[in-house]
Amino acid sequence: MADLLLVEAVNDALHVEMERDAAVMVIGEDVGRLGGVFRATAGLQDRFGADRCVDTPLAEAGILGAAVGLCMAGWRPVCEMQYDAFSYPSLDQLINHVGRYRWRTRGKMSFPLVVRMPYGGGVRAPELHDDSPETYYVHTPGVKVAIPSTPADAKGLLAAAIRDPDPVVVLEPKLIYRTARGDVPEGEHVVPLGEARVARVGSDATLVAYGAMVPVAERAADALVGEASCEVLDLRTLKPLDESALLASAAKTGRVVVVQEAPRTCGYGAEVAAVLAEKAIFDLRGPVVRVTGYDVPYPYWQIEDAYMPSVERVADAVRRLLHL
Amino acid sequence: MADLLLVEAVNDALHVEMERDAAVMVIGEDVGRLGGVFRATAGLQDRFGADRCVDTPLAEAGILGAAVGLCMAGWRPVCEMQYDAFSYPSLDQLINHVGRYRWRTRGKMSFPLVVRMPYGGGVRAPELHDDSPETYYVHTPGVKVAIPSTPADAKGLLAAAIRDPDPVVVLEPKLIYRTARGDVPEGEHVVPLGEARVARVGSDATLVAYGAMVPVAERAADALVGEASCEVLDLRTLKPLDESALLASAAKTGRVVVVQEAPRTCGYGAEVAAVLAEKAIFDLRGPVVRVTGYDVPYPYWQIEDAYMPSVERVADAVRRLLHL
Amino acid sequence: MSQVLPAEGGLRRVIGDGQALLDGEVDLTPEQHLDLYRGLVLLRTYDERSLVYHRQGRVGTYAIFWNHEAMQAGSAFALESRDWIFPSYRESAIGLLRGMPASTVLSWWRGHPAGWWNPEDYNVASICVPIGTHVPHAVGFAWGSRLKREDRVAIAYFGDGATSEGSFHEGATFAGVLKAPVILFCNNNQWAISTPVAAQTAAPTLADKAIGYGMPGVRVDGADVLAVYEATREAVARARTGEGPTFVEAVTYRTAPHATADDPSIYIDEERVEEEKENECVGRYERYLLRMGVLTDLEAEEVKQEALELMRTAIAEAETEAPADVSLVFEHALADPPASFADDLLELRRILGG
Amino acid sequence: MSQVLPAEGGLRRVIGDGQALLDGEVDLTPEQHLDLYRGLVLLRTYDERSLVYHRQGRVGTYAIFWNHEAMQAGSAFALESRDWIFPSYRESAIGLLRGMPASTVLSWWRGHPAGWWNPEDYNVASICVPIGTHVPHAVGFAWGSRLKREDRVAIAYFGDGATSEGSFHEGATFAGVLKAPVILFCNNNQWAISTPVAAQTAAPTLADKAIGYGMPGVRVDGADVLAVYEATREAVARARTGEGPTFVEAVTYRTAPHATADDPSIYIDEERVEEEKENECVGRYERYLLRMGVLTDLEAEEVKQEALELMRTAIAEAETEAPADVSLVFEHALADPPASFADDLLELRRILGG
Ligand SMILES: Cc1ncc(C[n+]2csc(CCOP(=O)(O)OP(=O)(O)O)c2C)c(N)n1
Ligand SMILES: Cc1ncc(C[n+]2csc(CCOP(=O)(O)OP(=O)(O)O)c2C)c(N)n1
Ligand SMILES: [Mg+2]
Ligand SMILES: [Mg+2]
Repeated sequence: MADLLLVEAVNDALHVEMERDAAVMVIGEDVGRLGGVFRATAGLQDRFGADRCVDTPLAEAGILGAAVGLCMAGWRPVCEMQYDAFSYPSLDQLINHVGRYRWRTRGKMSFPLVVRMPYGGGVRAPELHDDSPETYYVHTPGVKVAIPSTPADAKGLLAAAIRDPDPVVVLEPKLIYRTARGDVPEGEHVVPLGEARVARVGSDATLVAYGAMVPVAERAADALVGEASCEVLDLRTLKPLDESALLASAAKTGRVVVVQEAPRTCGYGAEVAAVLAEKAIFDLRGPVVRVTGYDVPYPYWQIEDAYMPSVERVADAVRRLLHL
Repeated sequence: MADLLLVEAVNDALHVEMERDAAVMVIGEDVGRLGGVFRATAGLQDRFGADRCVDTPLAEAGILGAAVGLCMAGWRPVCEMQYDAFSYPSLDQLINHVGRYRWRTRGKMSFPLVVRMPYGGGVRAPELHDDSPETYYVHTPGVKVAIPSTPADAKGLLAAAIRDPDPVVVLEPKLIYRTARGDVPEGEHVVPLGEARVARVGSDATLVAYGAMVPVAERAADALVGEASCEVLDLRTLKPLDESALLASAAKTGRVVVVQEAPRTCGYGAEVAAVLAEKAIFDLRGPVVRVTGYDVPYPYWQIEDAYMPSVERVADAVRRLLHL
Repeated sequence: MSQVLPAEGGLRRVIGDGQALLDGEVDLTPEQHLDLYRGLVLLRTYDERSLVYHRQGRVGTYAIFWNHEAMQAGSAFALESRDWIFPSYRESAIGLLRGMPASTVLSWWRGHPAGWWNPEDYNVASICVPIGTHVPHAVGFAWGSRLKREDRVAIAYFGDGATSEGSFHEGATFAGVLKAPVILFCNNNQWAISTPVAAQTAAPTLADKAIGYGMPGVRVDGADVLAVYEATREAVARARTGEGPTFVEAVTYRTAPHATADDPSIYIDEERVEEEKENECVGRYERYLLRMGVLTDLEAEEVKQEALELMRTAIAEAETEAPADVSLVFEHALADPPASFADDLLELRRILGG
Repeated sequence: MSQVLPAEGGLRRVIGDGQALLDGEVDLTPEQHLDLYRGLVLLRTYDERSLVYHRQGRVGTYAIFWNHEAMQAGSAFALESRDWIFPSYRESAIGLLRGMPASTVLSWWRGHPAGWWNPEDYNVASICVPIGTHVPHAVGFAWGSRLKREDRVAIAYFGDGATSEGSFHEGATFAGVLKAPVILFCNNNQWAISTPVAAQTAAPTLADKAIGYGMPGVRVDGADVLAVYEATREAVARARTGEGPTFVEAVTYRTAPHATADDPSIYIDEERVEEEKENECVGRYERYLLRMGVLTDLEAEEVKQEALELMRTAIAEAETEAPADVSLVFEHALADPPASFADDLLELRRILGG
């Protein structure tokens, strides 16, 4: 076990996986010489050479499009998008090619690429360094989506993504890159995609969260001690969703609050609520409450805390649910 | 009243609105000389000149990006994306600029642009002419989304979109471009954004649909006559959602089936289900059932009918709901 | 020894007109010429029959490539079979030159899953529908192959309109910087559906774009299969020796509708179309070969009959494909599909069965 | 009469070094020179103070533009006030040259809503953060203005790295075809964060990209404010007379970190940085003006003190802005916000209040 920050765990995963499999390469803006603007790829170019950790031109569609071709040539490219909102130029490649190419070859060719990026708000940054774009990724057929909330999962989910035969988007909560710290298994460590984690056991309400919202949910659960016993479910993988874990917790508590930073409408919380409305309706003792970002452009950073789901908002939602 | 096909109603709206307001212009690939690959813009260049109906280079981000600048110069551009899946290169402009620029000017400048495109499947076309991309648009703050299902609404919603001070995406169901025919008011005709339409009154179950799924829902309601009285709610505007119409119908029937062509996960049906799970949970007598496209690349057209929500699938969902 | 001649507008040319315009030559044996001719005729026959099949309702919407055959066959002839081809819809049948059954391509246009192939079987990538988006694929493939020290060149085909797309630009930028062994082959048929190339770009020529990517740009008469071959051969040689990418602009004029659904009479110059038809690429090469004594009328007729026969068999094969099963809706999207797919299929079968 | 001289690497130059390298001249009155100098000093002072404020925790992350001032002030000086400026984050303070209060820009970097302005007040568009995506905005604006027969030119500023983005390409393509009265002004500081321009593109120069868009490309010494002015003036003249867009490549070298969070020591050539600092643009112009007798040391000192005073007032103003109210989260996104926003705000206030 090593005691690592979340971003260090990402870096560790890349080292271990590149060591393990010579077909893994890292490409992106400033990932090489600089080691990434968050240092997530630091040391890789020195260790594995400039052919396996490549500084690309400033062109996100080019990065992801080239990655498709790299897969066809036998590589397993891990693409870094420098920030959430700068991944949008690559959505076209993602939707029209990355998610469809295996299908197009009738399953004969694999596209084992990974797109990873720091995402999310709360970091006091200029505009467009704060987005939570998971909906765009989750809605797209043919790609999987994972979001870690702990250093161990950041390593394990990224390793799983790299080993997966299909394209996986890994969103890394930049807000806790350097505040989430914890034990991380050394060497190879894989957290299978599609398995949620019960971060805290409880009986009165389930708080469903992922990424940087997991610590918020946990702190809300703390704040509610004495009032309500909250289960915190860290989804870890948004697609495929661990439906049985979700349904089991909902069946147990009968009350669900979903927390998401992204704008509300058609956010991932809607999918969670829809699954519950479809498959757990008779278990629910009250509404499924969404605590989310709002349907507005991510705000000026001096007031960003009012936009982000807070411990208070989550706790308030639980209290409302309990008193219905 | 004129008896028009849906695509003719689109064309009519463009004529009327360009006549009414000299600031309205149409830009896009092949919209001018040819009048669009579906003839939606036929006659506009002859009538209003090549400066107001412009054939652009083949570059969707360029089209939408230029439209942002055109707004700043005082124009109200209506951008055609030639097909659904070819709008993805413009998502970056949409998410990072179109939806945020008014906010960036602190409300001082308006971006009254429209993005319209034929969308959806069932038309026996080669790959990528079949997508239902509404989630990508609906999830994006700062833009509204409308989808007509009748010729009158195709005209009225497009007119409303053109007059709206904010950016509006209008998705036109190409499957029924030339099969939906009906009375369309002549001259100016506006259907306000944000108002759903009860396409059929019923009491046992509500079928929520939009676009080409409205006739499917209607036919399912027909098929169920004698078994169940189905209300069909045509949302018309997905954002803003007419929540009161949705909640009123759900309160009345207690059973809701949402129909959407798009892939299921994080589709618009999830949003509808989430709103119900949050605000109508005590009205619901059973699960909210989603009848949707699947989480796969849109299939080979010889089997596309198996992918598209069918009358049978919708009717089956209602029967299951009734017998719970 | 090859002799490539300058042509009007600075286009490279080899084939003359049998009169004032002299013939050049390229370094091909008579057998190679016949091979190339066979490819050309095969593509022509595929195209002409497809249009008929479309009218008969036997294939769906179809993107006609009549008079684009020289660009496709000439350039592909300069490749080794280990080199990869990245076609657009306009080159849908280019796999035929690699031994792909015509029934496969027909099935693609018929919307039947049998039309989707394994690219590794022919070293031909999937048909790319969204304009220009496969350019970075070809570049990534070429780059990746070079990194693996594999001697494989890639060629991406796209149209004049495609050069306006951001994905073309980003792909070309990558190609230049990475010195990827790739040929960016632009079929400049002077139209993107109804949009003439003059409304597409203000660049003097499309080949002028090449310098912006740090690669050479060459212009060639796209209806001259030998000039196309020769220009591509040079580009392939550069790629193989590590000199990086080349942009080839092959100029022709679209003489057919954009696709079966299109009516170009609204926008096209019909006179120019007629002129171009006169000078279409298959006849031009055929007359060249006849002049050179490499081909006889009889042989030409045989080649055409063979191609026709192949198409007759192909359409029969395509039409006797078993109807696709609905289970295919759920297959191949993911290596390891979620359990929900099986449930969805079960439900679907129940409903369809009932 | 202007006298523009060729410089090393074919860059246009006006200002000499007071020794072997002779001075040229441009057609500006002494008052105009002083105006331009004042702008240059204002930007320099804004930048240097901002870095101090950042270190003091008074502004957030900040993109330093030290030694980019000549590109910004020189080009903006060639515009009329009715012309529109489309800045990137690197030109965050360019509005100062249009009378925008420095407190506004400081507020932007402080993440306070007071930092967001109405573009129509200064004819300066919002700061564009996503690279290259404002190029089509400037083009659309210029095109739209021309369609309205309004004599307004637009200028878009972007970096060397931006030229790799699809949005730059698409915007430039539109500009060329539409003959939009726009100047595409490329600040080639030779770095995109840690990526050198040689890893960005294989084009011999960035200006070589211009021909691909059918527009002239000029290269100018970006640390020579007069050469920048002169090149932009020509471009503006072309734009006004309907000749269309121009690509201006202004070459300099980034001497500061990309932004406050960056540590360039890992990747940059420190010697080259020191060299460039010696020859930085404000001092270069100042020495020129002193040589020409247009400026005295005393006047220069006064100009600098004025700018310092302005910044002192500005930061005080920015810091005394009332804290933003949370209601602003819901404002300005839509002209006609949905009822749910009011509900959300009410709920939020209840929770924050409690
Ligand atoms: C991204 C994208 N936008 C639009 C389309 C629709 N479309 C299909 S073909 C075509 C014109 C292409 O012209 P060109 O690149 O010159 O190729 P050609 O068809 O002439 O071979 C267009 C606009 C598309 N397929 N993809
Ligand atoms: C679309 C997009 N991708 C990535 C980034 C992150 N980023 C910010 S500045 C920068 C480098 C820009 O370099 P250049 O265009 O040369 O401009 P300079 O900063 O040197 O002025 C990058 C990659 C971004 N802002 N937008
Ligand atoms: Mg073309
Ligand atoms: Mg730079």
